[in-house]
Amino acid sequence: MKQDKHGKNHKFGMVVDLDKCTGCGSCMVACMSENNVPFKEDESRKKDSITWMRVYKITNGKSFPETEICYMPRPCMHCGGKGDHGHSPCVSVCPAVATDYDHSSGIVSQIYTRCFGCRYCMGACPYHARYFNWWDPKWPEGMENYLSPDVSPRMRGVVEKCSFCFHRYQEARDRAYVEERDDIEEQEYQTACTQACPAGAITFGDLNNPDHEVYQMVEPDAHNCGKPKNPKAFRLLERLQTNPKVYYISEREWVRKAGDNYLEGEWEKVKNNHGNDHE
Amino acid sequence: MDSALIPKGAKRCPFPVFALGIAVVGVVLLWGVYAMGLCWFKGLNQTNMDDYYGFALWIWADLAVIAIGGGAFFTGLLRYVFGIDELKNIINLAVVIGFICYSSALLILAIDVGQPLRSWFIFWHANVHSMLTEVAFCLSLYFSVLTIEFVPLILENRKLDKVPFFHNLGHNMHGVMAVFAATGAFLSCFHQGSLGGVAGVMYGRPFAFREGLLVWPWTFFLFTWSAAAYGPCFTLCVLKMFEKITKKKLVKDNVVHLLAKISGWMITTYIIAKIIDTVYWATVTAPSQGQTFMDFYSNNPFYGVWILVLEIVVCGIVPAVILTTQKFRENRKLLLVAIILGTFGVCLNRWVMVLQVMAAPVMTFDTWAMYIPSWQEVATTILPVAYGVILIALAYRYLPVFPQELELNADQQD
Amino acid sequence: MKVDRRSFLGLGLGAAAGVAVSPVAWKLMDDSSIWTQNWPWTPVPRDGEVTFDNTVCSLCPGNCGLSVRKIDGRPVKIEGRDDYPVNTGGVCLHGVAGLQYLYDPSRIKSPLKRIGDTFEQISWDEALELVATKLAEIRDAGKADSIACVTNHGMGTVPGLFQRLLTALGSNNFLSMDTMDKAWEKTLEKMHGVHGTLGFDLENAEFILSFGTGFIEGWGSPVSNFKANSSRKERGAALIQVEPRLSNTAAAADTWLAANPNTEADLALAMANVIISNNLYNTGYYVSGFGPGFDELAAMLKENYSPEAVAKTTGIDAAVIVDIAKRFAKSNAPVAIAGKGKGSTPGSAREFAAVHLLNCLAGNINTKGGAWILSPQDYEQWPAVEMDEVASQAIEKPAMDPAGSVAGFFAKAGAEKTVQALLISDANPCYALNDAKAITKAVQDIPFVVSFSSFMDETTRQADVVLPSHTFLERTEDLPSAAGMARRVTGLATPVIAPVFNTKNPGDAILAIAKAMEGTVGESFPWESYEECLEAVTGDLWSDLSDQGYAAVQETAPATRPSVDFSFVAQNPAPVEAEGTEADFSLILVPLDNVRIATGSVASSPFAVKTVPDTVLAGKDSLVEMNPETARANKLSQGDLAVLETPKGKATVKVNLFEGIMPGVIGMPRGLGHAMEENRYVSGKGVNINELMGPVMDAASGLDAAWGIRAKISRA
Amino acid sequence: MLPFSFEWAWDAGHLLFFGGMWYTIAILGAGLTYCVGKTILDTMAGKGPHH
Amino acid sequence: MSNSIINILIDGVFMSELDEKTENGSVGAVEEGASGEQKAGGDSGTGYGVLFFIGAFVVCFLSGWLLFPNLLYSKKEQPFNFNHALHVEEMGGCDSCHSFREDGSFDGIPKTASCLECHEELLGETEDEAIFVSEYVEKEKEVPWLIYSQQPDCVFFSHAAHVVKAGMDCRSCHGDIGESTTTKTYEENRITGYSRDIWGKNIWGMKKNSWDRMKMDDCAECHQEETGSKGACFQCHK
Repeated sequence: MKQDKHGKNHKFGMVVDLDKCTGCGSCMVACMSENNVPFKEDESRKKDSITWMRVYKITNGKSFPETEICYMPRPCMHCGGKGDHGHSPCVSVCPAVATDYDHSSGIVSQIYTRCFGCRYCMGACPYHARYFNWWDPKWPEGMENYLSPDVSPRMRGVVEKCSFCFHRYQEARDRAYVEERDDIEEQEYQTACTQACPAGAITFGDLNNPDHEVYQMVEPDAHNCGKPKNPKAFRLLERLQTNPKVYYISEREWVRKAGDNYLEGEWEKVKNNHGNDHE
Repeated sequence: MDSALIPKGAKRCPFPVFALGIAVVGVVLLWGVYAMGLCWFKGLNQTNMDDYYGFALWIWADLAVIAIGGGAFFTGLLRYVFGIDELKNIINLAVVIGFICYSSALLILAIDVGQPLRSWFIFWHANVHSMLTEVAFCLSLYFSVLTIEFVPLILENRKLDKVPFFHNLGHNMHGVMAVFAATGAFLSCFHQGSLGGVAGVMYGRPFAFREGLLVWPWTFFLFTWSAAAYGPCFTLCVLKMFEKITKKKLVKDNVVHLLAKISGWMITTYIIAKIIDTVYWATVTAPSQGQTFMDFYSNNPFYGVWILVLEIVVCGIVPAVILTTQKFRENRKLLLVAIILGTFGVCLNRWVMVLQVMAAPVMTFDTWAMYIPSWQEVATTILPVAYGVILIALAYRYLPVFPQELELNADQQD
Repeated sequence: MKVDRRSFLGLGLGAAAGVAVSPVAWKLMDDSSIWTQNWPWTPVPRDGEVTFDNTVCSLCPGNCGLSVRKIDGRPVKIEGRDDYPVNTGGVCLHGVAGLQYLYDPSRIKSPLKRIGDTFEQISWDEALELVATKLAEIRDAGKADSIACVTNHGMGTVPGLFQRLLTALGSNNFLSMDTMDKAWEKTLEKMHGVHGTLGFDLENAEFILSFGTGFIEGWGSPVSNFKANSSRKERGAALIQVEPRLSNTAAAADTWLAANPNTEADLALAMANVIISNNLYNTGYYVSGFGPGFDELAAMLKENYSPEAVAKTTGIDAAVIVDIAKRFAKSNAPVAIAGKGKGSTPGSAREFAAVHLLNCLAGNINTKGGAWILSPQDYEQWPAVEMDEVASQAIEKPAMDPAGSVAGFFAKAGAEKTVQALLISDANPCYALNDAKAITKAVQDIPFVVSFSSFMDETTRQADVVLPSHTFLERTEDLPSAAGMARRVTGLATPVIAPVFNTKNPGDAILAIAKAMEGTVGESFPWESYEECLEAVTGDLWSDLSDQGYAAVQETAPATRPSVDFSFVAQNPAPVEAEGTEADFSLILVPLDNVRIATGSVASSPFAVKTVPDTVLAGKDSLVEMNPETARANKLSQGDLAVLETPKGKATVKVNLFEGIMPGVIGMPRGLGHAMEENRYVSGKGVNINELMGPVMDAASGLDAAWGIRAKISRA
Repeated sequence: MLPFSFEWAWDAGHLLFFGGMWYTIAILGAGLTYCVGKTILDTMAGKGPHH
Repeated sequence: MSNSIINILIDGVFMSELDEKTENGSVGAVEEGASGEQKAGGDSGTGYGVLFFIGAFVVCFLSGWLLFPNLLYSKKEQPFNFNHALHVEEMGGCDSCHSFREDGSFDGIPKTASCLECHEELLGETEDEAIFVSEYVEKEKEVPWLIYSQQPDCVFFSHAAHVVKAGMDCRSCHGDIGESTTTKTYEENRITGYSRDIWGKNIWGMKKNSWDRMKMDDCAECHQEETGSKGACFQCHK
């Protein structure tokens, strides 16, 4: 029996409303507990602290009392790369195909048992979304009882990262299969961070599906590598052509500007027609 | 005491002195082996690397030894393929150095990966689009070429050479060495380049990213060229060290000057290319990604513009001028300055192209990452140096590494 | 036959070749890498059938509904319960990390008895007998009134059982930890003459004027507030934050008024002045509800709180004060809220009254989007307590702290040393109260301390007997909402897992102790088990509680509108000043609440600690926040080690520069510095600010109104 | 690496890359085989070091 | 000089058979003799060498093929015998015991509770039945079956996708297990902890039937055939 690839391709993505995000950290912990992320005695060295979802605090750089802050949750961006061909910065460099781009879902996977720990992908990722298991994961006695079987605990010496809770997609599809449905509903597959966010700042769905909220929020332009048409929406480091699938929305201009590097004077030119410059 | 093994007619220091020297270096070696054991058994938490600085001292050491080991492939290419016969007097040294450098590189890589027992995945499950895959393949293949090139030299040992099989094997291998050398040069061009490509293809890292030709970023060509250019500098450095330690002249000046001259012209062409590359990157590539040249050289305690000046002017233009000018390169002191600067320069280039890439922030709200290696990293980096010293000392003592040695030291023979 | 070198060579080569053409090498190469993929020391979680259990979180007063995902009955993940009225699916990081509390290394695994400086494991029977005997002894000695009890919060049937036990024993000294709820209660007594608490309908408010509340820092019911904040953005409702530091709430607000510390009341009074002098107060309410003192108030405000004068005290422009006051008064649904940070400490009566004055003037009492005066939780139907003569006599004696303040109680206990026994349930006063070291000393001086904690926390470490409780995931308990919520929901926590250790529900422990004490004490507790008690006492609510896991007690604004007595504010009470003199301590230290750090009786989970930024905690060091200007003046720079000194003590901290904090003010995170050795993921990190702060008792309310303390800092 | 390893594909990338690799290995292998073979013949023919 | 210990050592390392000569002669003599000895001793040495080579080759080759697999796997017996054939006869197809849960997941080996309907009391007189009832049913314990087709933790396998969506037969992967009347010995790889059935009975990993092996390549082979792609990594890995 020849199958098509389960209908048309999805392109799962995320929209984070930075004006709603309060920096509470629920997404980080929801992610950690969903994905069996280990913890160690000292997690204050953030450069070796595994947080698939990390909330950055950014400021407008002005002095008291003109200061403003904004929290920016940063999962893996699941970059599609130039032209959305799947050549994300990390996938293209992995020597052993331990990370790959799934064209049917747009998700960048990480296979822990394939990874041999060269860390090239980490160097290639400008978002620092990838984490290395410098230590053996260890849980206090008895605590391993809360580990979920849906995500395998990682061993020492491999790289890990946000998977958009892909296992939830698998589970949703399993349910669809036994109910003999062809595809899943928008609400059936939501990431753990989206589900937990008490502020409702995170929206998750299929960027290829006009019925999905994420699509309506950012209006991704399929002919322009998913560039948002919504002028309040932006992506991190879009100019590098990584083509991320995580979008941010903010009313605040300085926040949108902080999303990318601009030479002097460049922002003034693009800020008002951001997203429309292809027209 | 070990005279039976020492090349006929050559004068070597008394065995106890030699043994003592080896023992001293051996202690350093053991220290490195201990650190290596820690890294293997306890994991990479023994290092000070982190998620920002995933490539650190080791990868630099790796790239650096491969670059300075480039003398082997380049001299081999000149000697066997281009037929510059004088170089036969220094080719053995180049090969031994190359062998040490490449075996060290492989050893360092084996410590550097998080899962050494899975290293073979890079071959079996190769992603052919990854520069690192290319590095791994060419590196291991080229190492086998170096081994092939090294074997005949070993077989020339006075005792081994007595065995007809070994004698004939050495002879026959010499006969087809050009084929091996040519293959080695081909492999070397690719993996030296791929190492450059490793940095250049990271389009998420504006400091490293370079446009290029087909699948190869400009750094690919720059790395190959620089290894060829600077590699001989290191070969000459080692030669000078030998001459200093043994208090003997081992290679004739005309050979040294020839290699120095070739190296000088290579450096000259390389440094012009490097300047063009830097200017293009600073004025076109990086600005297209919204970053200015100074973004990469300020707001951090270490990576200032000085590093670029040091690399290009002090360690690039200066040795180039010295080595291309006959008067200068024939001045012993200036020659020494030039080859040391050259060796340092290529190491510095590798440092910058690996570590500064990791250190420079890309997201606007990110910060420079700084790092100081742990003692385990230092020890495992010194380990190959100690191993190299021992191997090269053994080679010098027991193998006819320098064909001109006897001729040049006729008065000292016993 | 001569075995020579070549034989060996042949042997070796033959072996190598033989092995090479057999599967050994290849299989071993493959298997050894597979071994690294299945290292026996990396756990493999068991798979099985997925089920979901509902329960209610009691880690903070927010009481969110939880949905616990289980695999073959083993809880693996906590999620927010979608159909729960408080949090509708959202959940805070502490709740999500709830399973870590189950297996917390500092959990107490069985009842304990103190032997010198250590604890010995004993059986439940022995432990309960011990407590019952000791309490009976004290009672027999005629000191029933010297038995005290401190619980974390005072609501629901578990605290109810503790209170009942004390009453049956003959003591009035039942206390719950001090929070802003107590301050609101005092405010309501003073301004409306009613007993109750205040809830804020933030989901429907159109103009939220917050005086230093950590509205989204964990104030009140955190998840419900996060949701209100998001819906506020959608419906265009304004949030104005008054605070000397750019907190997350200030950052999320439409306007941040960086008023000088401790001038919130002045600002509120100036705004009240603007409202009154412009006749912008609610005329309907003026007619129906404005009681005594209004004219005196107007005159007093006019004299003392002109926008210009207050501009000087607060540092806020007079024009801004006027503008905000007018917008507040003109809004359809304005609401002013107080209670600094998470509201886990009370504040000064003056400040709460001044803020509530704005609500009264706007006439938003018991209106949609306003402030709701809620009567005390009264669904519990307890039978009368049986009291023998001893109890009846002892109960006549006044409580040790008439204001009902825990801080006041411990101050007195420490000074007079009359308390004979202390029962502590789910509270951690030795950590959480100001001047924690003095509190610890006071607890040490009490001859018999019984802790009902689940964890070996700072207070439990001082206990003589420990009767360990189930954690919230293992126990049944009714949990009434509180903490500034307008809607009232009572949730029912139900066990999602069988007890991991040899622990008991504190309700059952109380029943057992009471039963062991014969006579009227035992008779006052006629139930066989806590669950039976719960079902009986919750009465009408039980069917909703047991069917849907919660009961909605109040969903719309109360119909009545109590009248306002302005005389307390009109007297212009004096502000509560920070301890210390400016001459000795030029700076002001304020505690910073952060939703990622648990501050109350429960310590943070390892996951929560992991989310704490390195600008708050670095290794074992707390970082204090200061303006670069303050740092320059004190010759400090980013990351410096510094000694922070207050009248109460010294601590070594690190410096974090932040433009968003007012010069002259030092901010220090609250919730760090736990001493719970068994849990090295949480303990020993940072400094407990409560050891640097002292209580400042507010004469007007009898509560601890400390909001900060004078301090100085220098390079270490 | 070999056509029956999981990632193998008959595409230009694999053919070029592994083509180059196997070609190189073949050259090295052939060279070594030649050397060893000739050496065996030489040794059997009695060639050796001359003094 | 010529008698020095060091030289003997060196000779020992490099060419041991020269030892005897060294003792009696000068270095020069040794060198002279060495080449002669080389030729003379060459034949017999090579002869023994070849003999040893062949011997070692045969021994290692055979042990690699025959002994090694036995050493590599430890053998474990199931708690008691299970008769699949009998149950299929009584109950019907595989899915009467191995079924899907409502959420689409596959429940694998049935829990003891689901056997109670028939096995509440002893059913038949076999020893295995007695063990089952007395040890597990009465004690309400689960039987610790060793699962032949157990994939490691890193593998996600969707029975729903294969059985429901693709309509595959259980046999394609599990073979004739339904016709078995006894449980075979479970063999566990001592290094990896895998069941031998994953790699396949054949130590080279060769297979005749689609169910002989359950390695990633087997999944890929079928996926390639059926869907035109080996699939994304995440499809089967977690």
